[in-house]
Amino acid sequence: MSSSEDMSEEPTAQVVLEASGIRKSFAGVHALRGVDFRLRAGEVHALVGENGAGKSTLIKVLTGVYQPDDGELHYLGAPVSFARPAAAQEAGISTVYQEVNLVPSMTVAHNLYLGREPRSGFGLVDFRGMRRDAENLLEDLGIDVDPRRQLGSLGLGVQQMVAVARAVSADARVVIMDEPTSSLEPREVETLFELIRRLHERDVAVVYVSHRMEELFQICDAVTVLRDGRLVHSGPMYEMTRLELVSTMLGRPLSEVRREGTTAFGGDHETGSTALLRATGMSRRGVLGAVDLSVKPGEVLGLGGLLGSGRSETVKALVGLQSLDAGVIEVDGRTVRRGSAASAIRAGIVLVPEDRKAEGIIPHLSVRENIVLAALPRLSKAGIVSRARQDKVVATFMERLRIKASSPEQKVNELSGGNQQKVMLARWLAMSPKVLLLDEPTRGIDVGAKAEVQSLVDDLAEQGLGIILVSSDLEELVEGADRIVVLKDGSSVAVLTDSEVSVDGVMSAIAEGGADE
Amino acid sequence: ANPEGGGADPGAGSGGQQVTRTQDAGGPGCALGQYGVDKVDLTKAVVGFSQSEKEANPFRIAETASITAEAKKVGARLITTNANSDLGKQISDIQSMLAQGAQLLIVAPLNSEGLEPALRAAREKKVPVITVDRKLSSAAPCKDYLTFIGSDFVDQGRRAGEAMSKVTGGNGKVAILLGSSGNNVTTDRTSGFKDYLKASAPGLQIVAEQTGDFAREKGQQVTEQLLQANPGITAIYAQNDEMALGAVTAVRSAGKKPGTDIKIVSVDGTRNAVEGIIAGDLNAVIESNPRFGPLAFQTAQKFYAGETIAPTVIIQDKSYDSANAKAEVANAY
Amino acid sequence: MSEVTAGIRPGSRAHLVGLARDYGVYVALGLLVVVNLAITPNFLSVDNLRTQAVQVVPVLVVALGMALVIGTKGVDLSVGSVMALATAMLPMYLGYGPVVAVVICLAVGAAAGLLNGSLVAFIGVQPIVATLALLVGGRGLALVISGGQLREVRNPEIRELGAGSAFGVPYTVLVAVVLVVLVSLLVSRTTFGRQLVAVGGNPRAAEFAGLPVKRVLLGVYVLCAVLAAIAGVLATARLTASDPSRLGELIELSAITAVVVGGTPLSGGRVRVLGTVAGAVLMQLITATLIKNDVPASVAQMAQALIIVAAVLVQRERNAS
Amino acid sequence: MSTSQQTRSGALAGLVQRHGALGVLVLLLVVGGLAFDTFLTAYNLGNLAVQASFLAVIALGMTMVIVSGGIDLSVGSVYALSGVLAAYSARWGPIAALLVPLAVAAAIGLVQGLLVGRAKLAPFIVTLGGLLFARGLLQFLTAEGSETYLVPRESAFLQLGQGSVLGVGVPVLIVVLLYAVGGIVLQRTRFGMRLFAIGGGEDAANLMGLPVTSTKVGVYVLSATLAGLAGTMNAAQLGSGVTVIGVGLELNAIAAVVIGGTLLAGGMGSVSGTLAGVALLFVIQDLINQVGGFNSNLQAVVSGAVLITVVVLQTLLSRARR
Ligand SMILES: Nc1ncnc2c1ncn2[C@@H]1O[C@H](COP(=O)(O)OP(=O)(O)OP(=O)(O)O)[C@@H](O)[C@H]1O
Ligand SMILES: Nc1ncnc2c1ncn2[C@@H]1O[C@H](COP(=O)(O)OP(=O)(O)OP(=O)(O)O)[C@@H](O)[C@H]1O
Ligand SMILES: [Mg+2]
Ligand SMILES: [Mg+2]
Repeated sequence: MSSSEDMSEEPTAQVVLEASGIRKSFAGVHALRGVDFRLRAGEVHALVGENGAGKSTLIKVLTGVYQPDDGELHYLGAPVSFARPAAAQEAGISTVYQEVNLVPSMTVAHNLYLGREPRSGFGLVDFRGMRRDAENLLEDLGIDVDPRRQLGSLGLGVQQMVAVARAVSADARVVIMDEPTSSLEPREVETLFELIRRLHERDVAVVYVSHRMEELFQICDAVTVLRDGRLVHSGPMYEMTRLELVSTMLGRPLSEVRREGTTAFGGDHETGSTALLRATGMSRRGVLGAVDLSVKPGEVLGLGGLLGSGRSETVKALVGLQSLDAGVIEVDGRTVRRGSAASAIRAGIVLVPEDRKAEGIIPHLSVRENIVLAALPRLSKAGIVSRARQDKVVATFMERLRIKASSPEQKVNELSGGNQQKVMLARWLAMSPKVLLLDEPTRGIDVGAKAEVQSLVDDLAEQGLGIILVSSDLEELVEGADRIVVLKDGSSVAVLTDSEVSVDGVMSAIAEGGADE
Repeated sequence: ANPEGGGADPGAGSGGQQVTRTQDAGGPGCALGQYGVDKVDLTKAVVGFSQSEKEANPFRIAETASITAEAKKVGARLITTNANSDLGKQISDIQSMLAQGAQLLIVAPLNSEGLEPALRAAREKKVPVITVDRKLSSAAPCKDYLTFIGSDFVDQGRRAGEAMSKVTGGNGKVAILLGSSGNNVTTDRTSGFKDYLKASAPGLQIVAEQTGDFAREKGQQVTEQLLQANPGITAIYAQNDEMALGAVTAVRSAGKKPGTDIKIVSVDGTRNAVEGIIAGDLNAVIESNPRFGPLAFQTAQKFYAGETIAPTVIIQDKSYDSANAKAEVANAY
Repeated sequence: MSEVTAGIRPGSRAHLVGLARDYGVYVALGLLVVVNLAITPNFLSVDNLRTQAVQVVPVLVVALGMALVIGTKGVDLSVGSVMALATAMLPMYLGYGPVVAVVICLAVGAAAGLLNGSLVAFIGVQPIVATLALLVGGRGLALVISGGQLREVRNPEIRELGAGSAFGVPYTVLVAVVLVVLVSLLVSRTTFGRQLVAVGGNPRAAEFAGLPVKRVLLGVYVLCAVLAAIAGVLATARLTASDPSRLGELIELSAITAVVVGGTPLSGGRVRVLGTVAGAVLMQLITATLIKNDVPASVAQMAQALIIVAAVLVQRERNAS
Repeated sequence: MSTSQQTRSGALAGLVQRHGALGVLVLLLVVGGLAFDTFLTAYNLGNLAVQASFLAVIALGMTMVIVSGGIDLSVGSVYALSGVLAAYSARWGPIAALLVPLAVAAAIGLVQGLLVGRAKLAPFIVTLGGLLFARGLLQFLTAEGSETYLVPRESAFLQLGQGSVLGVGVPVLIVVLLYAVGGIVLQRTRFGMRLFAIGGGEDAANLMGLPVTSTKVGVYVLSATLAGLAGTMNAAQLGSGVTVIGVGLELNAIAAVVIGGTLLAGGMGSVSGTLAGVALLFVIQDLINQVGGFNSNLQAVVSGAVLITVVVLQTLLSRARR
């Protein structure tokens, strides 16, 4: 539903959800400073803004997770105040929160129907019915996963699709999605859009948050832009160009944000001649078949593949966080002990993991402590940590990566997603690594920050680091990588070089590569 | 009883044998026919002994050792269990011994109530039960059990009161270090003591009653607190020797002389306490004799021989004070 | 020990709530002192203060170790048994001199900690059960070793450690103060301390950050057990007897309570050492108040329960809403 | 990478894990039966079952609490308190003897549940407070533990603990019934699903719109009520309200639950495992008795060692599953 036609102008359409003058602050941080938001039936409404602009906070206020400090909420014309998320859900607002918020220890089917399990006689949960429903639902949505699988055993992308499936399967009047596509492949994104179109046809209102600009223009009818907790623009989508949107978001003049291409990656890099990192025959039963790859100094190697193709498993294996049955990993010709994170780090291989919440941040520690965490032994003498050296490192990286925090002592879980991601990057750059593995490094970060991260990756490669980049954003992958290894079902099936490094190249490699099942 | 102490080899005192004070506290005796059990030859019998608390203090150690030694002497095969202060476990212990074919049970009850299920099981199997050291209060002798052999704890408390009155001259402020709450030994030793004071030593005023849990450290800590809050305390009645020994240390660290500035009377008669009397730290100790083996087996033998057994057999407990401590210390356990 | 939160107006409600949360235990402590000044005879005497200080030492030292374990999201139920087990060695080795004997006690403590730590770190047994096994077995072993008997300690150095003092401060209290300082430095200034907190905060992320998670866990349980052994030696010195059947009974609950009342959350990721000290002192003062005023055991227990819950209620984390 | 194959082997390992305690139990029964001819008799097992029934009832509630990610340390004290209340109330007839303790226990559970669910205090501390409070109250009601109330000899209430139907003790029948219902509640009702969800991720459960607070309150009420029921049954069996029981019982219950394969961190567990765990504890105890010759101190060492072995086995099994 790009800007237009089938979406005849409908200022007349009923306003389902309206927020006015919403304020919300956390200990010292003003996340929302008087925001108005109006959602009409049947529209797909983009909510955009930089990291930390207040999008998620607004969503949480709308759905009863937080109580606003000030402001009013109207739902279907009547003033409301949701005391708990359950209340909003009962009223017909269903939400996919940022970062997967499901129960990892339960099965996919359970997660889909928690709280509204189908029941047979005597009020007992009807498992057979539930599984059947789940199978139908998943198939209907084109999600290929066994509903009996434990959710936590699945990759983040699949989990995200399950969360979406849960939200849209509820019979809701409003569906809110906070960055549902941050871990999704083009194929899944397309599935999701198809879903949104169906919702639109049912006159359901959708709030859609994403940092991927092209998605917004593809699917949204209206847009609300937040900046620093304030409303800076609200209107139909077609009135804006991409550049205008970015400039409104960032609050910088058009001339400044004009850029070439869609990503901030430069051209190819000068690469060394001998491999910095070489991995051969990495395999683990049921997870990885046979993965071979190598990175030269100054090279950005892309890992391509579909959801669950084993990219995350591969990079985890490289840093010893995933044990292997076989395979050799060498850095500068020296073999790294398999399955040992310590020896991988010693050899200079580091990983910025995909699941920031579960694998990245230590939530209750400060930004400073999160940054220096891995480097602690280097910053101490005889086990005593030097505060001065810590502060120096922290100051350097907070500036270099433009980390936005009230102070280095702010708790990291109070930062917006994008800034948390930068903290992760800072943690590993402080280790001066040789090989940097980035699993979805721009997941959930805003255009500005994305560009910063991308150019940072470029810089690092220029400085001679070997980089492995995993990204489900195909464009990012293709523009960022000098070479791409394509994985399928846990095995490397193709290596794309030079001109083969293109969206089509990756697509066709995935389609052709390997023995089909 | 929950006394404990250290050093001495339990049961070593040659003169520590239990002596019967009274047989029968009224009521008829019990004979083989009345109780309705079969005659057993003790020298070939399987005898079960259910101990109530861990063998982690002199009283329990001496008690178990005495019964084990006597069983060996008589020639009976003894199976032992320990309830570890858990009433439920004591019931299953007893049932387990019945399952293993015990023909006579000697039981040191953990509590004066609550053994009914075990006693019922014994009755159904026609196995006589001799209870020792703690008396069952509502169970009926010659029906639920054969007889009770042990001390009279109320009387121990009364005698402690008597001793206290003697060493203080009948005047002063007394602090009581109670045993564990809910334990009927605690209750009895308290009521006997208080009754005596009310009746015969009105000059002794009880100013504090705090639990020391029958433990030395707790006795020490509680005494320290009490002495500071009530500098006027002149005497301490500890319901077992361990708490008394803890109190001695506490009195000393308060800058007073135990045994002189503050009189201390306790119950049990462990070696350490009697030595404390010799050293002048304690003033009197009322004995609670744990050596039940010989008397228990004698009673069983008499019972099987057709004699009538009295429902309660109260043993004669000694008492120690400065006059006899030196001479009697060898009898302490 | 409080984390200063930037940007809150002093005097505002949020500010006061924040203060109560951070300093709740000190507020409770202050209140209790005031109550005692009013109702307890001779409360404000040097002797009394010394008594309270001396009595709190074992629980405090154990609580220091417990705070570390709780910081890693664990718990150690075996501390009381470790105290008993370690000090059961004391009378046996005093013949080689007090230093050797004490070192052996601490070594036994460390061995117990290694057992706990290995079960938790390498096998992945849940801390509460791993340490429950030693709680059950450890005291039994101590009793087996000592023949079930309390043993008098007559060694003059050990007795002096328990009863003597320097500049009017008892040695045991001095030892505790030194340990408090050391543990607080350990937590705030050393790599180990910071890694410990990170492991408690998010073990998976700590592993991904390349921290030696297993070694940290192992170290924490060893430290906790060694501190328990030290507490055992101090308590034994003061009692002038090694009492394996009763020493440290139920101390795990007092220690956990002190830690939690002192503001360290059981969910891990944070350790408040001074709060723990205050928590232990608070518990000690509650006991002292109840004993000194001759409150019966039944009422004392109920009062204790209410005070504990109230103290924790004051300093609970504010809800998200 | 056939997922279905992975699932199948995962399910198998899961089966072994969940029934690990059962496996060890069967093993011990067989070995014990071969070694001692007085062990595997209906008489012995029947008695053991009755004695185990009280812990079993308590452990059922504990399982639910632990599945929800909490813990309940107060059960031992509530058990003892309820026993005393039951014995006291028996003078007013069997109904009173049953209802008074259950009501008091439920009230204690309600307060604990509100403190945990509403005020968001740590369950460990709240229920530790409950442990102290209930024990204090018990002592208060019994003149510092010196008074033991007796159930009138002819009271029908005694049947609850002493009766038997077709040779099976009433307590055992109650346990069978409760576990059947408990299994259904945990595995087949929305309440059970919520417990798993809260234990597996409380924030997520909240965001998914589950009634987290009321579920938590409910589970603590349930646990306390079951502890109360166990105490009541025990009073009926003993014929009196013994004041010294239940000390440390919470740890036995936790041990049984964990041995039964329930994850202390919450989110995973089963009542059948717990039942096997309870049985295992009692069988081990009886086998130690049958072997004989251990003094009480050595017994503790053996129990500790057995506990370590069982738990390590259990953990390794559950790890193999991942
Ligand atoms: N619980 C919290 N405590 C303190 N500060 C918070 C909390 N949650 C959010 N904030 C702050 O509020 C601001 C808005 O955060 P929010 O998560 O709403 O941003 P966002 O627009 O969703 O960003 P992103 O695109 O990165 O997800 C940020 O400055 C953040 O640091
Ligand atoms: N659709 C699916 N069905 C079943 N299992 C899946 C699916 N997708 C992923 N998995 C499982 O998820 C695990 C993680 O896969 P991995 O994260 O390595 O893949 P990925 O290519 O990085 O994909 P993602 O983008 O989801 O992270 C693997 O064990 C895989 O078996
Ligand atoms: Mg957000
Ligand atoms: Mg991935």
